[in-house]
Amino acid sequence: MGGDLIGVSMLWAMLIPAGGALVISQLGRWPNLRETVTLVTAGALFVDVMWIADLFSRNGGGGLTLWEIFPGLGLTFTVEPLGLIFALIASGLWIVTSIYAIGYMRAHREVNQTRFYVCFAIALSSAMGVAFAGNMLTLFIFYEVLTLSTYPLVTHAGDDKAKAGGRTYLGILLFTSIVFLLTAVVWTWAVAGTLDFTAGGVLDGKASPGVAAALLVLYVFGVGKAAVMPFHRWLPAAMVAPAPVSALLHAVAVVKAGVFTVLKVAVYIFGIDFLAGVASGRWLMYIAAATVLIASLVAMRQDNLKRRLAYSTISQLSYIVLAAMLATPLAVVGGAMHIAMHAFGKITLFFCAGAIDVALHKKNISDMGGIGRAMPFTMGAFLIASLSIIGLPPLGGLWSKWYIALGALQADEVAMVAVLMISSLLNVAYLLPIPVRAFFGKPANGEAITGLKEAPLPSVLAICFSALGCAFLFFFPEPLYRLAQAILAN
Amino acid sequence: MRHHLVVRVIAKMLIPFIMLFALYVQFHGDFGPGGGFQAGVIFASAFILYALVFGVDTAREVAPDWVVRTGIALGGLIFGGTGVVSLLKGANYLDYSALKPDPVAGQHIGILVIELGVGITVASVMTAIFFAFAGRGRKGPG
Amino acid sequence: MMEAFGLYNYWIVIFLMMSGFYVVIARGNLVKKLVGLNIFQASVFVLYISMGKVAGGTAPIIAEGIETYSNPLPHVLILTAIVVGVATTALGLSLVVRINEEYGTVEEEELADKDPAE
Amino acid sequence: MIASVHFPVLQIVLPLLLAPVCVLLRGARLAWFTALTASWAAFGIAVALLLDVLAGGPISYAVGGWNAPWGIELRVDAANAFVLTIVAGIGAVVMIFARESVEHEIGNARAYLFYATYLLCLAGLLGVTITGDAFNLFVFLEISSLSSYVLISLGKDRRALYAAYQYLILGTIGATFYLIGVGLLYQVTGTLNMLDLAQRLEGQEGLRGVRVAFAFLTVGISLKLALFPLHFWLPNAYAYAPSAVTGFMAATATKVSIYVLLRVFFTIFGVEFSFGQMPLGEILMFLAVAAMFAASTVAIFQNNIKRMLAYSSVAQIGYIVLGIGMASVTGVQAGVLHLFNHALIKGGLFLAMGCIVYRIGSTHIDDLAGLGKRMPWTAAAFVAGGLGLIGIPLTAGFISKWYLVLAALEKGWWWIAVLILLSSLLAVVYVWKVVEQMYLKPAGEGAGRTEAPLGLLVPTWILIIASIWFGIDTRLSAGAALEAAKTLLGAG
Repeated sequence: MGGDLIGVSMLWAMLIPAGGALVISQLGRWPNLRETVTLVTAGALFVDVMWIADLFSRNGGGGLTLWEIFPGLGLTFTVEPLGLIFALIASGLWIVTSIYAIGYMRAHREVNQTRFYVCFAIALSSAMGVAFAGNMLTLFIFYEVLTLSTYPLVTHAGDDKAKAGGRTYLGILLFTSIVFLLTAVVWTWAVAGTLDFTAGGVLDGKASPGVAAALLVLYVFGVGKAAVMPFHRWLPAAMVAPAPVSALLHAVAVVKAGVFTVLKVAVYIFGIDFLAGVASGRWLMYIAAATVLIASLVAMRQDNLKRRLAYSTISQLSYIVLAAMLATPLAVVGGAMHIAMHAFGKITLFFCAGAIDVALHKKNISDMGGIGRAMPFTMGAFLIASLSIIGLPPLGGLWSKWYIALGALQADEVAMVAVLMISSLLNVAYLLPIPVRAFFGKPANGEAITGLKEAPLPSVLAICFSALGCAFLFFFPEPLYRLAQAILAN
Repeated sequence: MRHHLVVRVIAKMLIPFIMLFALYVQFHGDFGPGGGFQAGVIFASAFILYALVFGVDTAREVAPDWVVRTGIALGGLIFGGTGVVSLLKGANYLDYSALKPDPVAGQHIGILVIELGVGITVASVMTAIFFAFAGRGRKGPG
Repeated sequence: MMEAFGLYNYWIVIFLMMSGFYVVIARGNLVKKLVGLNIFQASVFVLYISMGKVAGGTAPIIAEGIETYSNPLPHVLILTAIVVGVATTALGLSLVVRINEEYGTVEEEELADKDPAE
Repeated sequence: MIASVHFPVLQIVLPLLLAPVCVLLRGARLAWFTALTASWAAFGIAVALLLDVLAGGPISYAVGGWNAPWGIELRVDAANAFVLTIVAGIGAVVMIFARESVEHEIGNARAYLFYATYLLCLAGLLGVTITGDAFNLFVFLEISSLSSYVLISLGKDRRALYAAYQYLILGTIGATFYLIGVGLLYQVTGTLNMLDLAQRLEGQEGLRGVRVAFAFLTVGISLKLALFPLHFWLPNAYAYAPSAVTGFMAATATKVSIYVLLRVFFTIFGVEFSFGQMPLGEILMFLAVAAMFAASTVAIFQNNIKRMLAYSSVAQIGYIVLGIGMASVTGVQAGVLHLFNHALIKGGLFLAMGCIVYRIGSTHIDDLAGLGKRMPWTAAAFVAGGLGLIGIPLTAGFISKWYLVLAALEKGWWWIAVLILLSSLLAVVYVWKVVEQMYLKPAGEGAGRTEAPLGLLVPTWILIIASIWFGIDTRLSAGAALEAAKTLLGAG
């Protein structure tokens, strides 16, 4: 009985935002009502996902097949811990982002706000689809829908810059997913005869070593959303989008959908035991490590705050890819936890970037001297989130890095531990100067900063909330850890 | 050419015979060489001769557009309709044997009617083609 | 060698076919193209008709004392094909007339110049 | 009452006989109504036939009571029942679209001729599909071709005339090639019935005549189906024909020719000869891949969107032929499936273009600026169709791509799979060029919201929704395509 109930609730997780989108699209003339509906939808979604989590913890997994698209291969949804983590993070942070967006979008006087909220809801709906996908085909379908539904958000401004950004965004994401990922999916289907996510993987004993190696490469590069170099360019390009989009989608939903897919493939398609023996895994791990370092280095040279954060995201995402390629239990736990930890940290940072833009119209770091006095809450939150990303206590980021490092030791990859450490140092180098400059630096061009000049109240509230989340996760990582461990216990 | 007396008289004399010959070819088609295609063309040629000698405008008065168009459509309908009749009689499409109790008589009737349809269509189409080309040039710039 | 000449009808067919085809391809005048097309089609008609001929056979009308008949089927087929050919020619010519009315020329190269490129 | 055993012949006769009725009626509305009745009745018959065939196997009908192989046989099996349904279905939907579109683009005075010709064309296409006689096929092919030349020449732009002329020349050459091929086969076997031909050709593969016939048939039909590089007639014909005609032709004419190709390769000559003794697989594969890339690339540089879509058709024909060229059950299934899916997608797209022509009066890309605001439904239809063309999941295009890739991988040709997917990215480029124009470029001054009338929108969306529907529920389409492939390959 639990299975059925859980199946229906999963369906609701997709239907609620989709229905919300439908309602929102009709409310363009009443902004207040529209935003209320958005919030209610977000809240309802979160409650639904919590409900699923509760059912899952009591009754175990469940599944639902809507219908078969190909004989024996349907649109299937199942609950498992990894997807649950992703769904909880995305739906929970949607509420925060919606609050933030209300302040931001109005203060910024954005056009086409209705379209914005509609696409946002659709994107969330497809993110839920990715989270609960029961087989690779379902995941692929929602992965693509997610790409397309975020395109209007990226090109929201409608100017040439947005158009160019949108092209890069769509070009890279569609290129990788269609050419690599789809090939991999069909190939897996041809080889294994199933695409269901199965504990222990489906390829073991069916794919020859060469095929498995090729498949792994196709999967890792095919998931362009994981932004493994050299397919990372879309992420900085997507920064032309409004801040809420960058915050929720390009720090949480979209990119996490990418690394989530990589983890999912590693655990449920290959199975980590089989994956450990795949020849190309090691090389991909090196590429991920290189991405971690190179992206950090590039981030240091960015003056535009959002771009710097984008490169930071690229670097952090590759932590998770690296964890997946390590193919040890602890690394997988660390990778799964990092999805959550990084989400809270990075969304805060993007919120702050947006808030600075709205309040002070500053986009470049070099102009941000002394702004801490005008925006103490924002910059305080920025500091907290930075520390979390770096991985310092007492903030959540510590745990995930800790487990990934342990996983690396488990796999006897000492070099990877070194990579993690160097990367943390680089994080310090590119993140901390910003709050330092804000609090202690001199204002640029001699302009005087007097008095408090924060972003609108809803935005500040959201910022504070997500920053506190980072701290909260340090003290109470237990539920998250248990979910992450359950991934392999399946 | 209407000013050439000889041509006019000869044409007037010839046209009925051409038409008669067309009818012969038409209806003799199931005994010997002949049939609707040939008959239709011969019939149309009589008409075209008329138009050549007495002018396209006069010819159009004899056979206005609507007559030609109806002819084209009607011929096709006669042909297809025969098939439908055999369908209605419970046999396969165009199975003339069903048209009469005696299959041979049925075949006979069938082929005659069908060829009549063909003849009408071909004659009309040929006339229409002739009109389409002959009527040009004088109207608009060439 | 003699065998090759014995099949002279095919040589004629091939000759007609190639000349027609060549005219269609090589000529820029729309009317000449249609003429070529007609020659090309006619060659196929000849191919069919000559294939229906049975050595020593007569017209396929049942009569006393005649045993061998030519095969009438190809003729029937070609009758249909001729009708199709007539229709094609008529349609092609009427298109040419219309083109001439619109453009004032029936030469391919001149047509291309008269419309602005897209 | 006329029993359902006569459905095969009624399938053709109904539109064929109602065409002259249209001429007699003359009135634009009456003629439209007649044509509408005819095309929907034909669609109903086609569906009934499809269901019959899927349930009970092939149906044979002897015209005039003369049994095969002497008389003309109409033969419906899984392969052509499926194609019949597509052709009749598209014909019926486009007919709804035609009323206002034709009134606008051709005028009511000549509308009745349009409907009559349209019905003839439909009858011809259905005839080509249903007949079991190789020569009869030629006759129907010419009926449909001649009427389509006329239909194309009705376009408003004077270039339509020359496009029709070009198509006439190349189409006639193609048909004549086919005729030569059939003649040679008749010479070898003395029969014209396809099944009979197949039987009598067994063991005759070595004969030079058979091989020459095979070559003539292949080239002739390839011209008709616009297989790259024999596609030169297609872009202009599609670009300048009236909207309803383009929508109809793009979705049916080339598809029927592809069906003929299938018949010739698989039924008449058999897989063994076509792909075993003749290097057909390699040739088709090469041409198909070339079409996919070359035509898509050319499409990117087109400013006339109808032309762009026309080039895209050439590319998509490449996909279909690629599937056929694999000569495996999955490959042929993918080809037939894409034939179906692409008919829906491209039909929908061209009808959307028809809506745009109706309101904007142009298909030039610069005139589409801000269309997302001016004609939101039409623009949305175009986007949905475009996504199908790219092959985004949840559209029909994805399903065909899936099967194509699967077929390639089954054969172990992973590089073909990659090429298929790579080329579909080219579609992203040309579709997105339009999308950006419609949504990210503000409309010119004074451009209000001018959505197309419902009479145009509804049929457009019927096709678009169908293309999405068959991307989600593939039981009917993929199932019928599988049956068709099995029938053609004789694998049960």
